[in-house]
Amino acid sequence: MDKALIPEGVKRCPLPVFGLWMLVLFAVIAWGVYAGLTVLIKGLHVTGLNNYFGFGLYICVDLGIIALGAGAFFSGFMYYGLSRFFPQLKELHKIINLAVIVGFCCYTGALLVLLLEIGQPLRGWFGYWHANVHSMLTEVIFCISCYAIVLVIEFVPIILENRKLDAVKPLHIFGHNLHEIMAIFAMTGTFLSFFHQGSLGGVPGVMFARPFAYREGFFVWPWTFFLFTLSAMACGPAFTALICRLMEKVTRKQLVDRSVYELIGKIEGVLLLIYLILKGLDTLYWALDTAPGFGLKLSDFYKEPYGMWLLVAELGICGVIPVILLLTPQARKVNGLLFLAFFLDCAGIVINRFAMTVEALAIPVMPFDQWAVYIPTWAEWAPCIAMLAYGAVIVSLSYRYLPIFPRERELNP
Amino acid sequence: MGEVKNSTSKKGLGIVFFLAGFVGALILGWVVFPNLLYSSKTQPVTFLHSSHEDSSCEDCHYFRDDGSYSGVPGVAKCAECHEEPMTESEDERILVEEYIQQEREIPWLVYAWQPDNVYFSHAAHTEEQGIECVRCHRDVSAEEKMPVYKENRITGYSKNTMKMVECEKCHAEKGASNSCHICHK
Amino acid sequence: MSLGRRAFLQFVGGAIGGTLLTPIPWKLADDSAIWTQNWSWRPSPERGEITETTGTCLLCPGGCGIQARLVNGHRAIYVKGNPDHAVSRGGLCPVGAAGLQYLYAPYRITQPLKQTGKRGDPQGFQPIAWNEALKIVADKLAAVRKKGLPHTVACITGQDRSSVTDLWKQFFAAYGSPNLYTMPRHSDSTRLAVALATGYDADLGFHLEKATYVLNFGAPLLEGWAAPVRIQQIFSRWQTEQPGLPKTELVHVESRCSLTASKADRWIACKPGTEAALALGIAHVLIREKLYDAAFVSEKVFGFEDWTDAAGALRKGFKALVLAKYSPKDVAAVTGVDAQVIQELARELARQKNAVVLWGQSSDTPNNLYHDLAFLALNALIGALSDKAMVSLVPSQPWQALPEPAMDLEAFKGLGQKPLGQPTSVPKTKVRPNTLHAFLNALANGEEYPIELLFVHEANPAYGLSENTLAVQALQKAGMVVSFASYLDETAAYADLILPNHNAFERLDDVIGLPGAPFAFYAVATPILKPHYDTKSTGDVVLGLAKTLGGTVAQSLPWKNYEEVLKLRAAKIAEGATGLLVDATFDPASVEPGVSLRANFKKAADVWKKLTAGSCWVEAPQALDACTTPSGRFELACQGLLASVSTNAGDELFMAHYKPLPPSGNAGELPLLLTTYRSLSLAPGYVPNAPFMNKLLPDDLLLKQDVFVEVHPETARKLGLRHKAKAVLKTPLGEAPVRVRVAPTVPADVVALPEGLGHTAYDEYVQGKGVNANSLVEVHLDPVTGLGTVWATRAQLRLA
Amino acid sequence: MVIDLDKCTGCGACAVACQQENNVSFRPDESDKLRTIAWMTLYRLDNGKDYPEHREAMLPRPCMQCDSPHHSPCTFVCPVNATVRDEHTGIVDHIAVRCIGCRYCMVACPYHARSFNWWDPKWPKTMEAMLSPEVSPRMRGVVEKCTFCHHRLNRARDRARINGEDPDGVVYTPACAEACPTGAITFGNLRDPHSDVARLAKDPRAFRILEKLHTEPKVYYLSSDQWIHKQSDNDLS
Repeated sequence: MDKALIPEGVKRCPLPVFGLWMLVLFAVIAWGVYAGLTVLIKGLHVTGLNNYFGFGLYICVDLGIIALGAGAFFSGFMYYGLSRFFPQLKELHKIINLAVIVGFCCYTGALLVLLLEIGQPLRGWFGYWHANVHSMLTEVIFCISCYAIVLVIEFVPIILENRKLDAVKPLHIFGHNLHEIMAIFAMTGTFLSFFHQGSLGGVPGVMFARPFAYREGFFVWPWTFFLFTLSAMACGPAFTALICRLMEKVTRKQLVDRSVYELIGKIEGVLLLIYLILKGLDTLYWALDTAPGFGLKLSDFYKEPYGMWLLVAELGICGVIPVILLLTPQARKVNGLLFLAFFLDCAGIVINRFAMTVEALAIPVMPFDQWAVYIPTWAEWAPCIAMLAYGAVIVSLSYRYLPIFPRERELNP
Repeated sequence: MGEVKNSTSKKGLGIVFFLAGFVGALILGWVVFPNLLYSSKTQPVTFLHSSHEDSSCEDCHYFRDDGSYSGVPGVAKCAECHEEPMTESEDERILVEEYIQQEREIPWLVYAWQPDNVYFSHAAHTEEQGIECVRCHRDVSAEEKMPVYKENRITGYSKNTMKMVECEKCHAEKGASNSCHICHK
Repeated sequence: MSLGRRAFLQFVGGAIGGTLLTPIPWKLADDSAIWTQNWSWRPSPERGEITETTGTCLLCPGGCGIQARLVNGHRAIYVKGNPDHAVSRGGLCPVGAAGLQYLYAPYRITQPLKQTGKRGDPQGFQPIAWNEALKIVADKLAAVRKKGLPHTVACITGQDRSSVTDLWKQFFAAYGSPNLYTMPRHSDSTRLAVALATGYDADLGFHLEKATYVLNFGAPLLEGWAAPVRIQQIFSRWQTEQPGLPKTELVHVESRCSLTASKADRWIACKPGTEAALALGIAHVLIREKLYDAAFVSEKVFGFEDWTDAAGALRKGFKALVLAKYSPKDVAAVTGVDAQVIQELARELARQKNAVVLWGQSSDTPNNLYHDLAFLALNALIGALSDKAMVSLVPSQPWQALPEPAMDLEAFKGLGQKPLGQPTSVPKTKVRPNTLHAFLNALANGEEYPIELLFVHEANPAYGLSENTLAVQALQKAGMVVSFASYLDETAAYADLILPNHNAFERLDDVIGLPGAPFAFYAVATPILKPHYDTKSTGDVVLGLAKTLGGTVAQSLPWKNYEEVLKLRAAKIAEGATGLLVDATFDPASVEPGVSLRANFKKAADVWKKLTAGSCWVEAPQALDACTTPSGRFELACQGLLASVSTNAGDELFMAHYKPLPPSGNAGELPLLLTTYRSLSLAPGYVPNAPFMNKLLPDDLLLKQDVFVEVHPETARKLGLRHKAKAVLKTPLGEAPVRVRVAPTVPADVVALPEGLGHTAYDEYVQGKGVNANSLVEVHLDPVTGLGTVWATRAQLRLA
Repeated sequence: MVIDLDKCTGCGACAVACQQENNVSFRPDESDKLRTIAWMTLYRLDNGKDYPEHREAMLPRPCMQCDSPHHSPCTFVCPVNATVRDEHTGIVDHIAVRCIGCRYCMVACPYHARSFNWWDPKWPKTMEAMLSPEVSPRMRGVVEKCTFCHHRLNRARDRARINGEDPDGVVYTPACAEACPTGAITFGNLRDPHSDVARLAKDPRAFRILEKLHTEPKVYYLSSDQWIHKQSDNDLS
């Protein structure tokens, strides 16, 4: 049965080994589910959240993972949209399936974790029914759920390519038709994703009474709206590439042409550079104009453990360095440097999301108030780690049973 | 290739199965579900407004000086007339012996019961303001027996509890404020 | 099989489609959300008619008028100040505002209890019927009296301003025991000082409403001193600019940066416990620079100049002693206050027309007699006791309401016994020294005579008495302990029998006199609602016991119930026909000493009606003329002390002087001084902190179960202690775990510990939080009065 | 609302009265100040100087009912309209039964005026008797905050209706102002130029907390101490 499901002409590890791997992942997921149930049944006091840190690891991980999952929309955008104008982008075809799957994992996982984060999950649907159009969170709720649906739709044809399912005629036709119109969904997804990545940035940016997070902006959107979108574009494909590389390492096979990595490297390098310049300008404007307007100077925002190192790490180590590496053709040629750059790129964006949520809240706005420190508990770590395990399950299953890498057969004769 | 031959009949059968599921669900949802959702309860004592026509509405349902509304009267009010049974009725015996004499309040099931978080100002919804009692409450004048009290098993609400949309709608129509704290506490 | 599966899928598809067209998913989503809005485990408060009743708060001696809101007349949901009340005018302190949490406390005693196990075992209490319980007590009382040992019955009451205390007095006189004590108060020592200086038995009243300058030696005005709400309102008045009136200036002398110090117009930081020396230093400057009220001193004061005692010996007067010993330079060395500041303060004090001097560490710690005399002397020098009457004498019992007790031979014999443990040297004045510490000491050590039966009424000495371990030891030594506690507190735990009193909000009671107020005061506290447990008013219980005992005891307490006693008071007020029944329009500034107020009432029934409706009776204090001292004047040199100090005593021993009692322990091993402080958000008295109040405590005062001591940064550095570090605080009495709040609120080498924490009884909302300050501070018995005083304790603080 | 810090003695009667009036829940251990539920919080300020120049003061902080144009910081962000400012009264209300517990409003509020119900509120059985029916107890997983006792406003309006008066002209006092023994808290209609609060808000001693954020708090403070003024807002000097 297992054999029959595996795509034709490729080699997969023996079922027992795969089974064991799944078992490990399911154990992690079970741990996360246990933690999740604990949170749902006992309440949020089992987490490290408090009245000062209303947002914590859950939100941080959600923001991070959604930024990293942006590979789906942005690769789709480049492949389905921009490749008309830039034919070299057709190359992305080789990794687009993985990008969709990673995106699917990230978004569905984030939604699950988000369910834990709200104090009254059974009222979660109020977000749709009683929506406050002014709230960035409303935009987030609508766009993320719509986009998650889009991702499901994008994922379905990939599933239908499974050998067994493809043999079923109606399904085959259905899948084929879906493929035909995939460009439409990809563009819808792109639109939605542009929007909600931005609204996630809007979440901190609109808090006009929180000097660390608040940014002025354009029309109804603060600058963070655009910065978040841009930063997500600058790290999503890199994350897809990292996952792909990881899979190659695990399977000891080449799954995509190296040229794909280099292409992504180039794109990400440029995007990250643009992002960094804008983010730098934003930071300068914020530090020199916005914050002083609130009576604060830059050093007021950074105090241990949330010290200045965060800014250095975010913009310097994980910003400037990857840009240099990615924009240097020689460095792109070296696997170690290329993937280090991808990794730093992703890490920098995650640090950004951390700073915009957790650190933003640690700063006492009232001068007589105190700095607070947030320490997540196991009940927060477990679901987040389980979410990664869930992603691993989906990716593993997809890899094993679906022909997601069109070039796998040729590259591994 | 025997499968191909069967496909049309299969398709026909398929629709039957589909319809069976569809109709079954409709029946379940529209007929069985509402009956399952509500439990029926009867009042601890039968009270007929029609038998109390010698008293006026305001004898029992009145505004207090602080602007609050008395709502359902307490057993002390009943005791004003029913210190001793006035008739042979079994219900009155229960009223007198089990409640009035023991100074216990009657656990009435209030049909229009609103939850804790609702602040309903009767003072703002009076007949002088053009809102008849029967706009929200049942007409009790000619009632011959008390209606069955239906309680939602999940929410604990009475089936007759007015939902917020109705309040909002009327407020919007009349130009009254729909600010949350007007009706919530 | 394939058909089956496919059919099943089709069926499911249809079902899903159909379900979406029914109310099921939508109604379920909606209803489950509604369910979360009305979770059954979340209490749903009963609705109904909301009414208001008035009453008087009995949680402290402040006598605030309150109003309670009730639902359907039986459930109290809110307590607020009564805006019509003469003294509190709608104000309330946090303890009063949290009062319902005592009324509905889970640690209320709901019925009489009898200890069936070992004394002190909380599990050993078993319910007992009232009549049985009362019979046990009555039998014991009869048996002891029969043995001819009535003086071995003792009582400690925490309610010294209620008619119940008068009933106890009456009962103990008729029964024949001198061992009736109240929980310590500052008035224990000031009343003695006043008696020695003036011959009157009176409390001191301070005319703060009129004052333009208040020099306060350590009295925690804003932390719950005297009648707390009255003081708060006076403070508020001082802070309000009134056109045409000079702003009242508050100068506060204290070692710690308390809230009063912070809020004062000027804070003079002195070394702990040296306030009296500063007062005498100021007196020195006043005398040297002739700034004192010379007319008053020469006409009304004795002992300012040198004097001759009864034996004919020439003795030095106050002037000579103060000039000799308290020069600003000397005082500066003792107190740490600049000599120049001392001079400044003296001149400022003299310049002001309406200046007044206040003092006292807290309302329930007696002071060193000589120090009380020093502050009193300073008030005399600035003329505060003159006709200006910034300080006046308020009779502690404005009228004798109860008839003289009938006493039989047994009663005379018993009452004539020396109170247990009382030193023979105590001054003989109209005021009976309340030597509770000495009593407990003797009882704990089995000295003199045993105590067969000990009543504890509205008091919790096992927690609330300084050196509370003494009380615990004493309780264990008593033959039988009967408690009237409403709550299962630390002391009640040691009782053999508990006859629970109604809670402070449930009982009919009264308030006789307001501490620190410059007028006589009487109010009736009416219950805000019916008692909801099987409890009995202690007043009624005392009357019932007297009746059971029969004979002269029953004759002395002939009233049917406690209400009758209170009505008798109302009748006496009507009979006396002086004083006013007042509401919030009452202006204390209009009261002048010695000028009786014209009564605005006639009939006793009328008085009762008004009193129970929340009116208060007030009357002017007495004038200072015709002191009943040997000299007939205000005595700076107290001749009354001749009997208690030896005849060849030094001249200093007759009058105010600075004489700290040396703390025990080795300064090398215990290099720091421990002082305690209180705050209005910590109930240190008979009731513990209510949960509502716990919310107010900052996390550098109480963190989980750890209390914080305040330490100066320099001391902390020296001891290697960081902010929030865990440490051990050690005094000669024991040691306790604490945490350190490093803050410059105290001088170097001083540790400050809050009072009111460290309860071992009650419930999980109270228990085990912090350390009981009383278990660490040292009591110094004043060698003259025998009263237990507290000022500072040697201590050590080390990293845990 | 105007709070006179010169008069405030930090006794906490306001906070206690508030808890009692509004059925604020409490727990055996209330020392975790980051998780406690408090509508009225007392902050301790000090002048930062050494002994004996050291001074401390207490600052009671209710919800500031921010009047910033269009939206308060919190109402702007609530995804489900659970917290909305009523432009007629100016009160920022929060409806616990609508709240989904996302805590975005808490994050947006710089005054920490909002608390989250981390636990199921639980009262000792005997103390359930003192819960007020005027304010519905909250449940776990929702945010709550000071409402300026708007239920008292509703009651006052009802009383006016019954007595034939104008329900829009009523005045009322919230629990904190009612309880304050020093009369430090004055409450009234800031929009009415003749009201005490409007007059006091113009006092030279008046300031608001964090004015630079343009949240436009409707709670004013009065103090004659410059060091307290200085701590009302962040300052670069």
